[in-house]
Amino acid sequence: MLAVENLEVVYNDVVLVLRGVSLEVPDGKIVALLGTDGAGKTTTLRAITGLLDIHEGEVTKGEISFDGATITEEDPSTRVRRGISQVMEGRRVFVEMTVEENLRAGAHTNRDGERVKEARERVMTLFPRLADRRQATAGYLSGGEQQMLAIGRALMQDPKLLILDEPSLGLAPLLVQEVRDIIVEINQQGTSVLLIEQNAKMALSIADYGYIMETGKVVMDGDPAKLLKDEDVKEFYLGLHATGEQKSFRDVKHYKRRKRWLS
Amino acid sequence: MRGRPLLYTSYQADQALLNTTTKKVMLGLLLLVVATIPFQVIPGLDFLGSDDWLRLLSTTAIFVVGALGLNLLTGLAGQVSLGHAFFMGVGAYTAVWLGGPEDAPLLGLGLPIWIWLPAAGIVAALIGVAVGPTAVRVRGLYLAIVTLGLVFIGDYVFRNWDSLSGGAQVGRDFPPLQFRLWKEEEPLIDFTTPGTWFGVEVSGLAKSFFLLVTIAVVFTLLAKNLQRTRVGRAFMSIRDRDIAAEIMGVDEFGYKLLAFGISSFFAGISGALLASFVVRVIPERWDLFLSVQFIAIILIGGAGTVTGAILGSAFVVLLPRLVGDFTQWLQSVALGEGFGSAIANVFVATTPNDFGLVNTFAGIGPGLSVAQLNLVIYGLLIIGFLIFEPLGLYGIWLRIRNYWKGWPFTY
Amino acid sequence: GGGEGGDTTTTAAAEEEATTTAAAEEEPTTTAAAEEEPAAEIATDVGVDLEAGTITIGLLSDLSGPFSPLVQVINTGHDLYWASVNEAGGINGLNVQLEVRDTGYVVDTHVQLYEELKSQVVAFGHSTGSPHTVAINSSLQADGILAIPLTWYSGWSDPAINANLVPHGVPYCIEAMNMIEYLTTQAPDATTIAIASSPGDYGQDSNAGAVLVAEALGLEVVYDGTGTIVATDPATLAEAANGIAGSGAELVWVTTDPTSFGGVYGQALAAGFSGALWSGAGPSWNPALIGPDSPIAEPLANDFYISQYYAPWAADSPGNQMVRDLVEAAGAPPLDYYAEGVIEAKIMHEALLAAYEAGDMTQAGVLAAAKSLESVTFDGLAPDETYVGEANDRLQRLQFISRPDLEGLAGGTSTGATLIESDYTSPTAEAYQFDAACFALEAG
Amino acid sequence: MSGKLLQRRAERSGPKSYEHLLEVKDVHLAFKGVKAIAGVSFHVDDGELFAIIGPNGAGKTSLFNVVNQVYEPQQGDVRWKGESLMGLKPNQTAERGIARTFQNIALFPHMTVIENLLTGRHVRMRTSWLAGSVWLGKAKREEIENREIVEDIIDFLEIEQWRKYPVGLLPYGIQKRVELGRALAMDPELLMLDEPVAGMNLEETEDMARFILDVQDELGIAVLLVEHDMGLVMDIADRILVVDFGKPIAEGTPQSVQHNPNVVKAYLGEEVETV
Amino acid sequence: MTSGLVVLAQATADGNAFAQMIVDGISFGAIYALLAMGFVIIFKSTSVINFAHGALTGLGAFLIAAFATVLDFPGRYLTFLPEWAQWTVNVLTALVAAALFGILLERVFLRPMVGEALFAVAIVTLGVDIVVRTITNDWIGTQPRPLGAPWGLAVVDLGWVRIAWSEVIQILVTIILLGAIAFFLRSRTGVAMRATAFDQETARAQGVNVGRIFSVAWAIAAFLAGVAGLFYSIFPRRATGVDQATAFIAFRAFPAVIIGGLDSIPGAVVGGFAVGIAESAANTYLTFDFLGNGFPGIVGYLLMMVVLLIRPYGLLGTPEIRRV
Ligand SMILES: Nc1ncnc2c1ncn2[C@@H]1O[C@H](COP(=O)(O)OP(=O)(O)OP(=O)(O)O)[C@@H](O)[C@H]1O
Ligand SMILES: Nc1ncnc2c1ncn2[C@@H]1O[C@H](COP(=O)(O)OP(=O)(O)OP(=O)(O)O)[C@@H](O)[C@H]1O
Ligand SMILES: [Mg+2]
Ligand SMILES: [Mg+2]
Repeated sequence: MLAVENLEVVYNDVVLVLRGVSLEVPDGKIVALLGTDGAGKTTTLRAITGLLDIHEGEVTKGEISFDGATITEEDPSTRVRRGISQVMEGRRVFVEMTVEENLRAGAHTNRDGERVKEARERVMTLFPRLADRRQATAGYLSGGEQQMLAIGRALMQDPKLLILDEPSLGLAPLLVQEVRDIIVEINQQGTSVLLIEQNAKMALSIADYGYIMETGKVVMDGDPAKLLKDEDVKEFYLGLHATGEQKSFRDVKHYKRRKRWLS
Repeated sequence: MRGRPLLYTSYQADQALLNTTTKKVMLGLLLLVVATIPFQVIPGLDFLGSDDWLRLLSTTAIFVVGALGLNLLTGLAGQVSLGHAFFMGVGAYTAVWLGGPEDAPLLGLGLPIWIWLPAAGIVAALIGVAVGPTAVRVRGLYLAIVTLGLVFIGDYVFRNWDSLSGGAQVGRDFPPLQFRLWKEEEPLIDFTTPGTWFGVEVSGLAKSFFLLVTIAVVFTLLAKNLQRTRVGRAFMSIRDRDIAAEIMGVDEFGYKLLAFGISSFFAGISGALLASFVVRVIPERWDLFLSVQFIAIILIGGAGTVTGAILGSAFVVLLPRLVGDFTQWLQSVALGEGFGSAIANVFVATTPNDFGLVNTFAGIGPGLSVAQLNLVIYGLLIIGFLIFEPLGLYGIWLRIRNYWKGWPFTY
Repeated sequence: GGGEGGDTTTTAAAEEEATTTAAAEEEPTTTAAAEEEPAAEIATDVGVDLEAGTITIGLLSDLSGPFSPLVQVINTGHDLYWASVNEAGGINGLNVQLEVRDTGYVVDTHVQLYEELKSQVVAFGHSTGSPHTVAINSSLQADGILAIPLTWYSGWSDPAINANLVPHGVPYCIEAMNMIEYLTTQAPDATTIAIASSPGDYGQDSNAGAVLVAEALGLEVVYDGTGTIVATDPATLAEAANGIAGSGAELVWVTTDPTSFGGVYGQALAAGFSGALWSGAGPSWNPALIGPDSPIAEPLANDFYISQYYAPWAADSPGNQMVRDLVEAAGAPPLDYYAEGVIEAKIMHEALLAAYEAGDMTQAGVLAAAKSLESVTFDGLAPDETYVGEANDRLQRLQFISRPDLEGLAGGTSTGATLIESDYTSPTAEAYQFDAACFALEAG
Repeated sequence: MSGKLLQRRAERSGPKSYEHLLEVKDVHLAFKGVKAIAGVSFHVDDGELFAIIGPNGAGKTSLFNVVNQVYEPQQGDVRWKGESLMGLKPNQTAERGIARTFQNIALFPHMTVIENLLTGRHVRMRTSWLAGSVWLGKAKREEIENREIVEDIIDFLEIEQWRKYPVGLLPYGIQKRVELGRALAMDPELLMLDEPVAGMNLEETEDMARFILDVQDELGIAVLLVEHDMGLVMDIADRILVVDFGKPIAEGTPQSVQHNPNVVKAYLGEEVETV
Repeated sequence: MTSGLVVLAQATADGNAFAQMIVDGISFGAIYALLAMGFVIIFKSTSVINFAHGALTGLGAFLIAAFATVLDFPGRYLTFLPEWAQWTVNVLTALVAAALFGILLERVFLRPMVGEALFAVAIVTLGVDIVVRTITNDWIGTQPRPLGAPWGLAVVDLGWVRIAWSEVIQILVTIILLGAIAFFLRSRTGVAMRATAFDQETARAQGVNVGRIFSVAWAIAAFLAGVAGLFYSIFPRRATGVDQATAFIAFRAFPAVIIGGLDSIPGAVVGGFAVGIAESAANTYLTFDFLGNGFPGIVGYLLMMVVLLIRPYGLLGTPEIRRV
């Protein structure tokens, strides 16, 4: 469905941020994209959805194709119309609009009134908290409520591919579980998912395939089982001792960091 | 040590105004050039010493004072004000009330400059603080329009207060740049008439030039110091994120008022100087266009920087002249002969029915008149600047500086 | 020799002669031409280049400010006039060039541009605006340069002020006396008048004249909107219109710009005000007011009397013929205001000729020459003028009065004005003795 | 951690005349019908690390805002060292010694790291605008003294290389750190952290945990923590308060809270099975 | 008994003056409302205060003059229509031209500023104002250009109040446009417009074609400015037509925008009528000498200050979100 090939992205004409990233989201699957801070995950997302220009970024090499069509140069609105929808990093709700209007804005490309209605119903059942606060101004919602709204808004488009950039950010543990279930459910309804996460545990628990990025490159990929067996993944993404038990944060004061990714 | 210009051995050195040798040398050179301008001794720059250029440069110095004030308010504290012209007007009329002739039918107390000039700033500041509470309540573009309202209300008051302003479209003369101890006949120093200073012949314009540049330098130092200390940071924090600033301990209301006050002080001084320098001013002078010019100065120069305020002032004051010279030249080329004329003729119409973008007639017939072309180029330059260099002249300056820093390894 | 300026001037007041001579002596002269040339006799300093054969004159014009619609046409008048003079051999072989600067009607800019031009031009052929001209007046006097102001402010009659200026045409306040008294001859039963104006010396001086003449004729001023009308502020037009309509006056005197006049007139009409006779100072009128698509054309043609300082475009005089020829040859549209430009240029022309004659084409020489012009004729375009003598004697009081001419305008045969009176002076205006300006610009 | 900041700890450790450092008593807060806080009470003692957890929209951030007096509660009281904070302006709470970081980073993006930290010093500086504008002796001395303190903090947080960058350009993780630094610069006695590790990866979370523990242990500053990362909270908090729909549902040690069925039901959910 | 009659007579007389005052105010207010709606449209979709609105007004009025009186296009080919209909078609054509011009300006000068600081963009519009106003003035030339409205001097005289036909039509048009725009803003595009104003990047992420939104906003604004310019330039306002000072009218509409709230279309109309009536009332009742000249001209601004003291975001504006 989505294929990114050998992608290179440069910001401000000078900063080379992606150095040949390739990844693939097969039809109907959930793919997780993990990576350290600043690895280029968000940049990859921007390249896919066409929002690099606002950040003075540019695809200098590589190709992005969706459903067989090359979309590397397309306008973002066209890509949305093709069925790519995203939850942007950092919530980004329209703060001065109400919850309801935010959802309507999310349905911008969805012209079918019936389907919009269905989509809204679905969002409201997924996040009852939003249903309560339908007429509230989005800017006054709590951080977590805004995150729910951001996810809900992306669902309003009825997308073929849903890309989520750190959807669990700022969500309560229970809600993280719920969001995970929602993603699974959406996926089962036929939407492919690209999930960008810091919460590796959560992401790998539902993904069909995973990529790990560091400083602009994919350094490892494979199915979750393979990734979860990797020592480095265990230490750096899951916080497990070599023995397999959870480390305590109290220990970090005396804890020495190991050199990473020997590969 | 010497080989590493960016290494500082103390925080004091790092925080000094001129923290590199280059800066010190450059500033010294600049001051030297400025001091010699009226004597027309530097070849190539001698034209700056002519009367009209001295006037332009003096006007620039006056604008610098006002621009620094607006920069504190808009560039640092983030409060966009279109009311700067109003405060300049307040300053000017304070000056003329205190410093205008005593026995005339118009209001005037005949006091010397060392009273009327500071008073111009202080009264403007007081009025700034007085309207502040209204202004502080509203935010963003609302504030811009509230302050725009000040300009219109001020315009109404100035126009109708005949005994102070001389009346609409009529105006009055302002106290000249003369230094008196009290009200004596002969001024101690007269900055408007020629004379000898330290044995050197100095024209009246040169004297006012020196005075105004000195004032501008003093205000530049004040503004720069303010910006790099506690108060300046408080201003910037309000601009960047007001609630967070409050939670960090910055009293938003108080500092906004302070920003209004200080900015109005600068504006008042600038207005008084401008009126005094021009001599006769009509009340319509303090109009929206003047405010807009100051906003343009801030943005074109580079918001939030003192250097930007100076560069922006020079740009806005000198631009019409440069554009004017350009169109004059274009016109003369078109009227002349040869290849240049053929090209210029495409742009210039020399008879009312000739085709051309510009028309050497005063506006009759197709094409813009030279005056109109001036305006169009002026507008386009403002637009172009903001489109292509959003950081303003200061940004360009930074780029040049960084280029030379890296020289000869520019890439 | 540069000091000859005063000797050859025909008649000049003694003290003027003394000052010009002194001024001329101070000016360093740069005559370097060869002895055998006749031009060698002529002293020059700034703005006259005998070798290149050019004379440069400065125009400080409002080309982008509120008066630009008027001044643009006036400037074109200058352009056309000098082009024809140059074609015919110039000033004894010297070509006249214009250095035009746009002041935007801002005093500072005016002063700034004066400084720029003063070292390039021999004299200023035009200076728009009273406060603006006042602002450069002391510099003019210090520098000994001549300027021709575009303002018909009565205060220019004061010799202390006009030492370096050549005011010309009918002052606003005399104009008001002329016109209002003329209106009373058309409506002998009228007892009330409403007046309104733009602010500034223009509106205030004019209305001062109106009040004076109303008093002299026993008219009651039932509405006084002096200084009310601001072109850019629609509320002020409504204010004036309401005042006029509410007063029920039989005569109306409005001194403003044409569009504002149309607004005031239209709104008064909409309020049901009709039947009064209207007039206004010269610059209030524009033929577009009675143009083919103007809704107020018909009523205005009935109510309005046009005041002018010069004969309208279509008038039958050699002066008007010359203007028409110039403008038509250049293919420019017919308008009345060229005349003002031509008149200003003509005064300068005479001054330059006199200066040449006197062998002194320095800035001071041209000033002296202008100040000694006993009689300048405009061939019927405007009444003859003199620039020497006592204020009351030399002041222009002769008025042109026209009626709107709908057919002429539609047919292209006139600029919408039919001359009904030329060289008219009302008794009040005739008798008026100047001690000072009708309206004091500032005593301070 | 060096000199100047440690000095303050010594000053603070004198005898106390108050019972609790911060005491929140039965606070109620509603916005146009939405009950954000419905009767919450708790207290924080000197040097303690107290955590507040609860579902999204439970009113945690609102509690912080009440302590800072950004929101004025309809009912209840906030006491600082026994004295009520009610009716003060936010900047006055800062002067008292309450510092804070924000859920959505609220740095001053166009100012450099140094300037941001110096702004944190605002409440501890005295220079007036007049003195500042002439850069007179005292003003200058004060600027340089405070610059030294700020450099200490920069050292502590290991952000030397970013010193002169406008913070808006820095990576998210570094910004979070600078924000902590700015709060520390205020020389507080209570540090309120609103989701300090949200959006951070494990490594950064570990760094942040270390800083928080250092702040508590070495500087003796009390910490009030809101965080959804249960691993972190359970490991480092001394006591925990759980709120739901603006109401407290549990309070106690990490262990006791973790196994409270109400908390599990409202907030934690059944443990995520780690594959 | 008789005295009672006198009082009654006076009351009706005063009542008439009052009615006339209100009618004048509404008529003026309609112009301000049209201008204010233009500001609001641009603000709502780009968050920009458009200082070039005055220039657009002058330009629109000029285009109407050009199409309706000079060119008589396309009316001259529509001879089967009555004259007023021909004129109307001409005016609509001119307004479409004005709207296209608005789009052009946006594309050339404002599109490159997408994402820049709002105040920088505002200053760009000031630059645009200078450029467009100068060029329009050159086209207008030195004489006012009449717009040839077919109602001429026709006045509805009800005895107790008089109103020109053009004013009646103007008020009707304003109300119709208000309805149309309010309806438009509720639509999908309307929501997208607001989204664009708040956060362009996120709006694009929802599939909004931000460029198209800008174009639409500028087209509507230019159209409204043209309509305002039309009614401002005909009898009885400035009977002679559009001239070089016409563009300044926009500054009179600022208080109307603020009183209503920068982002509210109904607010713009409320504000416009409020300012119009306030000015008219000042004209009728505040005729004291000490107020000098031009007091009605600042009444709008004074009213604005008072409103802002009570409601810092105008009567119907949305407050800025302040939350940490
Ligand atoms: N607009 C920009 N201009 C310049 N550099 C940028 C820009 N945006 C991001 N970068 C840089 O690009 C790199 C990758 O950033 P990106 O946001 O894609 O990382 P990420 O993997 O999403 O990180 P995080 O986990 O923090 O979200 C970082 O080093 C960042 O500093
Ligand atoms: N200024 C406000 N106006 C209206 N409602 C508000 C305001 N501030 C907060 N609320 C509401 O109060 C409730 C509590 O919000 P708060 O931000 O305190 O939650 P929180 O516990 O911090 O949640 P999260 O963990 O998601 O950040 C939310 O429902 C929010 O929408
Ligand atoms: Mg990211
Ligand atoms: Mg929160």
